[in-house]
Amino acid sequence: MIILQVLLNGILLGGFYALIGVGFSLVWGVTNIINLAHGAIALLGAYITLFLFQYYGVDPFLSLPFSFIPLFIFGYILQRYLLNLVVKAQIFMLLILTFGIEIFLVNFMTTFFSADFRSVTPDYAGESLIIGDIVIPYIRLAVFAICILITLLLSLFLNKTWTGKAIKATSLDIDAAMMVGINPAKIFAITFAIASGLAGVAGSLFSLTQAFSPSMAGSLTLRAFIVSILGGLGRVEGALLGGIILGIVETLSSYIIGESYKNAITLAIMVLVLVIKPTGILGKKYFAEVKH
Amino acid sequence: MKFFEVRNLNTGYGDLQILRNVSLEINKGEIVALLGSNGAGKSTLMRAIVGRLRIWSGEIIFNEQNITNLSPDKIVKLGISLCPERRRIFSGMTVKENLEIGAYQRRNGLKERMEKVFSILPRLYERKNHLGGDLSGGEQQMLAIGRALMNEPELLLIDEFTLGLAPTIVEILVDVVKKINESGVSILLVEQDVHMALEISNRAYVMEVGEITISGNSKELLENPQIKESYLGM
Amino acid sequence: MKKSVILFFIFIAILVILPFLVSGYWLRVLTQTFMFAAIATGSNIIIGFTGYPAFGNIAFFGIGAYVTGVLMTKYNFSFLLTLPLCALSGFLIATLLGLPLLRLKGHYFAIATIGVMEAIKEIVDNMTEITGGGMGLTLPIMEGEPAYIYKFFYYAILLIMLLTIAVAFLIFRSKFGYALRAIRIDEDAASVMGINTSLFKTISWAISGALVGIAGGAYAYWLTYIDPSTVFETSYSVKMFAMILLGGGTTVLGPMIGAFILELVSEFVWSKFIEIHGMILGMLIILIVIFIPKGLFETFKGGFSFRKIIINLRENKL
Amino acid sequence: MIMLETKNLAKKYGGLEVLNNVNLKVYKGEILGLIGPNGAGKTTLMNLICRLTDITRGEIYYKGELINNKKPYEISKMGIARTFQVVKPFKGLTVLENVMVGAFYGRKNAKNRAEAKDIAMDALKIVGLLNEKDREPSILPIAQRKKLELARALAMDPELLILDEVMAGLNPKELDDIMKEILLLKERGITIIAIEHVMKVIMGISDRVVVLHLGELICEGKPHEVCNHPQVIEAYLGSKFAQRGVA
Amino acid sequence: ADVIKFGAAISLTGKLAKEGNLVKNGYELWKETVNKKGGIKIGNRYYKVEIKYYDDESDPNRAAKLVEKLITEDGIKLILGPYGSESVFSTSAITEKYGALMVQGGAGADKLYTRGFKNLFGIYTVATEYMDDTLKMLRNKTPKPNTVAIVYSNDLFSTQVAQGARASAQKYGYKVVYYKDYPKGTQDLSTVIVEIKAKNPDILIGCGHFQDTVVIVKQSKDYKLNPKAIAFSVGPTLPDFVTALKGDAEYIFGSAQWTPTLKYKDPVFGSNENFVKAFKAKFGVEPNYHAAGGAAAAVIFQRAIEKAGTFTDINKIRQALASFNEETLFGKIRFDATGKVVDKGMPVIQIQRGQQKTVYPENAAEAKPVYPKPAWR
Ligand SMILES: Nc1ncnc2c1ncn2[C@@H]1O[C@H](COP(=O)(O)OP(=O)(O)OP(=O)(O)O)[C@@H](O)[C@H]1O
Ligand SMILES: Nc1ncnc2c1ncn2[C@@H]1O[C@H](COP(=O)(O)OP(=O)(O)OP(=O)(O)O)[C@@H](O)[C@H]1O
Ligand SMILES: CC(C)C[C@H](N)C(=O)O
Ligand SMILES: [Mg+2]
Ligand SMILES: [Mg+2]
Repeated sequence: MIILQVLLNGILLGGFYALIGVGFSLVWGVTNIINLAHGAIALLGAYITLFLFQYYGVDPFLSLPFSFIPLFIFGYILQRYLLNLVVKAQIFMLLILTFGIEIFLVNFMTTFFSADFRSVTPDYAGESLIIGDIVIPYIRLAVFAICILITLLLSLFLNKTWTGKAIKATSLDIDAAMMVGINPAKIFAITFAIASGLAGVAGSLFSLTQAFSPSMAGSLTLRAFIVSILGGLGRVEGALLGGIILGIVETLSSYIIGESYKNAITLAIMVLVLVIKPTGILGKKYFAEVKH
Repeated sequence: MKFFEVRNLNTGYGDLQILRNVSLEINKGEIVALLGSNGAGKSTLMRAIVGRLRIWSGEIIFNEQNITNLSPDKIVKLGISLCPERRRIFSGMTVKENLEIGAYQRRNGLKERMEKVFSILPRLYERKNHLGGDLSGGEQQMLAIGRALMNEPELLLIDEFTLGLAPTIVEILVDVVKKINESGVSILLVEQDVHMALEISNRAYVMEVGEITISGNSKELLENPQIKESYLGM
Repeated sequence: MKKSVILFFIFIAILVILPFLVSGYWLRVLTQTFMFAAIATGSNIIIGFTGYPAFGNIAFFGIGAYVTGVLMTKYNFSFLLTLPLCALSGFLIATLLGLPLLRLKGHYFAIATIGVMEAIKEIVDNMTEITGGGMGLTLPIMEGEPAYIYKFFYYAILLIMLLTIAVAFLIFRSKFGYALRAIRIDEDAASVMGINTSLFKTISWAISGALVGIAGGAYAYWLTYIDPSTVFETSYSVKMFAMILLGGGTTVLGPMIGAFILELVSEFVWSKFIEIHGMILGMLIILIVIFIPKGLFETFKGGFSFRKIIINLRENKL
Repeated sequence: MIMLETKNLAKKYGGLEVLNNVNLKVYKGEILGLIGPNGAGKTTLMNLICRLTDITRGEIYYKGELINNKKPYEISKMGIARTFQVVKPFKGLTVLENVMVGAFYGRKNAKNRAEAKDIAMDALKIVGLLNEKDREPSILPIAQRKKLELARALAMDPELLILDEVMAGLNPKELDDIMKEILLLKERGITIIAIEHVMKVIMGISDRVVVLHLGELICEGKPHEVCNHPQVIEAYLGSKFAQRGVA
Repeated sequence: ADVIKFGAAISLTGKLAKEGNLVKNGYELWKETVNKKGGIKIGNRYYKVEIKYYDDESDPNRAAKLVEKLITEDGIKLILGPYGSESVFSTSAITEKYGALMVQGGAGADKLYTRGFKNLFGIYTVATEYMDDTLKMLRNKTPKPNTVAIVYSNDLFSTQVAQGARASAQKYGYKVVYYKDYPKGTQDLSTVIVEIKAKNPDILIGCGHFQDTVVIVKQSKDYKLNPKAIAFSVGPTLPDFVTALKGDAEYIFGSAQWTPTLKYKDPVFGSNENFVKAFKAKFGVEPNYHAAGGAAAAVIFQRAIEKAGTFTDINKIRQALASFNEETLFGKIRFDATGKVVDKGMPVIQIQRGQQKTVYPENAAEAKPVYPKPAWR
């Protein structure tokens, strides 16, 4: 019975991981930027939710648009006017650059929101659906549902809209994209904006289930990282799968081998997937092949 | 009034100047060939025309509009398309998706245009659900041309479209280019097969180390002794 | 080349006499700088020369630290005796890891090394019996006057840095170095030219691991207290990478120069702006990447000029 | 004497059969022209010989020795050198240094920089790139980059040289020059496999031509025999070409 | 002017910034109070206090470097401790080597005092004694608790707290049914909670850091883990605990080095009560034990200097500290030969109606402990 509960926990957790990972993966696949500031951006979303909840009593779920929109704009500006200036430099320069942004954002948050751990606890927190011995907290269920929904919407957006197709084309070949009249600078910015907006939403949801502080940015980024690798870069469905796998691996390894080996096992599995199938489980031919 | 004109163009990469005072014009409905040995700067000129390279000085006029240093997407929108060297198709997208995205700046009438492209290039229709990257070299070149046509360009720039292709395929592609031209599209053609280029074009320019040195009627150039010696190897 | 070699030796000469002129604190700052220079230069053999971005190379630093720590506390080894063993364990572990991991490229390799680093950290964390786990390990404190101890570590770590640079230099100039650079640029082409790519990659990582391991060993004895989260520190990885990029990874001295600039600048920044130094450091990194993305060495090898900055800026823009 | 021989060689990518029972013979001292439509498997065949890709089935012998299980670097030490259809210069190294890598690690196995440099200079002289020796290869135009590929291969002191479309993109005049150089190499005793779509070149230099179509050898013989072979005209040359005659 | 300079390398940013800043506030309030009174009195002269701070970024290595800077560059030999056992560990090695002196109110690991150092004095009750009073208090309650689950973060301090808790539990006759660690900084503990739930313990003890405690409480509620008492080593004593958890924080026990309600006299502030008032006036919030620890460490340092009659002769000050025996806001402070405080005890607090109430020891208690804890709604 415990094992069932543990598996379920893993899947629910996985929904959140998928949401934090999907934007990261998208940015990586399309712009070839590993955005180390992703976690920090997610935390900005968490602070927005906290702020609205504390001062205006806005329900955390209702605050999602309020964290999406400003961070979407923030992401757009960041890519358009900063990252685009250097996208053609060596890939690792970009890595360092996003790390610089992370340091900046984390310290910014520490200065303005303090290093305190915060958490958003609405009245209905802690209510659970109980089926026999199995407990399903409503909040986690809702978070999971929202994560799945958003991921699916994103998938639709990428496959059905002109902008979505342009994003796909740009991720395959920037030069060729320019030849057909796509402005990659704009596409990059939109991609980054979407990713940031979704990170913000993920952060908002995060604030409901966990305590957060600026210092947690790194570990969120690491999760996003693993999700992208597992699922395959730039692949929305991949992120969903990767997230759920990560969730299950974490809870299951914690149960079977012990909490203290959880990270080691998760990372070992990530390395294994890398070695066996570097494009990730759902990686598609020609996408996100190592670009230099 | 000129359909397309390049005036005293200077440009290059970083500090390095490649093109010097290049001037050239294309009239509506013409095929113009651009010849020159390797590294003369032909591809560079094409890149400059479509806005991929900053122009240092000089200007480019298209349909009475100054398009100097416009961004590539605006130039594509105005109706200039480029089939770049080495094809550059989207390997991870199907043939159909490749064509669709070719219409990014001309979304109306996409269906009809795709029909038209398929009728010019029937081979693409047969492979419409295959990934671009899985096509053979010749098919990829057809796809590159087809994709450019989806933008309904008035001026089509084609860079070395026969490179590394089997003679049968070259033959087919030459016919395709002629057909496209007959449908009203003006073409600027860069080609190493000087014979073929001069045969299908109306006029031609010869570029040497970044400068235009010879220009004139293609048929006449075929007989030009200088051309014969240095480009036709006779 | 000639000129930079002469400059380098003058620079080293200054470093050698410095301990007689400056205080303990600056000695410590410099010692730490040497340590980073050694890590960056050693890591650069795999990262810059061979083109395999071993982001998690700090793993070998941690391994070295724990080798020294465990041997000194549990087996009463003398410090100097542990250093060759640090090198050896770095070398062996890199060799073992190299077989599966060096098949990956680019980002993927970088991530795999991060994964490996975290996993090793966790293992050390859980081997409480031997390593003290999360409670860390306290090494014996060196006998003697503080002044003596600090000079000892200053010179010891300076020597380690010089050793690392010497090894990097010899590799760079050798036939082997050409092979590594060929591998960096195109592995298929390298292999048909007769280069045994998998062997050479592995050797280069192993050497890199050995050198970084020595630095780790010295660090452990120097700080006397190590625990998994301080020696397997991701931010050290990032710092190391920033140093390599700042100075230029395709050169021998670039990483060292990067280390000196970054450490000394952040020292300045830290002491001047206590509250907001983090934000300033972030800004600084951003500015470096925007304006000198190719690294100082590469960008300004013909002398400083604004034109080059502007050209770079144009080139890297989308 | 047979230099290289493949027996029933086959290659599959996933489900796609790219090469099927290829039995190729290369004789010492000859120039063998290899032609065939795009995607016929020419480059793949060369990749197999250099052992860059796995063999699905069949054997490859070099000078009588089975080389199926050799690594690319071992192959090159045995005296096989090649150029790449998509050029692969070592960016960041100068032209000279590029060629030195070949001298260091090919069959020549130069022991030190001085020796490697001498070998490299010779190779550069042969292909006519001496003037560019200190330039960075990525700013060279394609033709010169192809020459660089050639120089690098030569510096390895090959017995068998594989040229994968080194002449694509050259104009007729340039073609004449490089053809002469290749004939000179043959005189030095190097066996050559040349892949080319420019028929003028194939006709001009080959002692023998083989035609690969859909992964199978469909024809082999003297250049003019091959050119008039109906299957080759049908699959590769096209009717117009046949009418126009061999240039 | 006549001044005595103290130095402190403390976490103003990074993962320990929160606690670091609280300790710094304690130092600041002490400095202000002393200076208002004229300063530290040596002989007949008054010396103003100055404190030089550096930010160690929560990195023990940086902290060591900065303490070295304080000693060699700034010429300061009176070092106020940093926050956190790791940093105290690394910095005290430096002070020891240079013969400088450190009094610290920010670290509780036992291991600090096993190195034979002469120049380190710590006022925190050590980790292994952390949960002792809590378990002692609970042992006679009805319904009698029999089983204990202990879960701890894998770091120096928390591991030692857990070890101590296990020993205390055995000492008081409980059965330890669960004893496991988790990696520092874990964000999801659902599996751990589910496992503990299967053991159905009477008491749940969590030894970790603030964010872990929040996660444990939230997930206990999510998964309906209902022990009769929940106690944490660190967490409930921070004001944020209630802000973050709201109603869910109710009835959770915490161990405190100090609480605002303790009734001690103090040589600088007059009394504990006055300290609390002054702190509120200056910083607008109620002080917790981190801040009090900072202030108390400084007070003790000051008293030792005054008793030694010198601020330059480190030896004399050390002797004054070794024989220290005085009541301060932190309690009656005496050090043993290793420099750690002895017999200080560990007040227990419980969250009641959103307030931290001291419930143990009885003489300082403001309220009775609520036991058993009502089940989650
Ligand atoms: N990105 C670049 N940076 C610097 N120089 C370049 C770059 N691209 C091309 N060049 C140089 O510009 C010159 C002209 O190149 P271009 O590609 O325009 O020649 P081309 O006439 O198209 O030749 P080909 O027939 O080989 O395609 C060459 O000398 C080349 O080395
Ligand atoms: N790595 C690969 N994965 C899958 N298919 C491949 C791969 N490499 C080549 N192919 C396929 O194998 C076939 C043969 O390709 P190859 O490159 O050998 O042709 P080629 O004869 O050299 O053609 P060209 O004259 O255009 O160079 C093609 O259909 C190609 O798409
Ligand atoms: C909570 C504090 C009393 C203990 C501190 N975390 C330490 O490391 O010692
Ligand atoms: Mg060109
Ligand atoms: Mg080929």
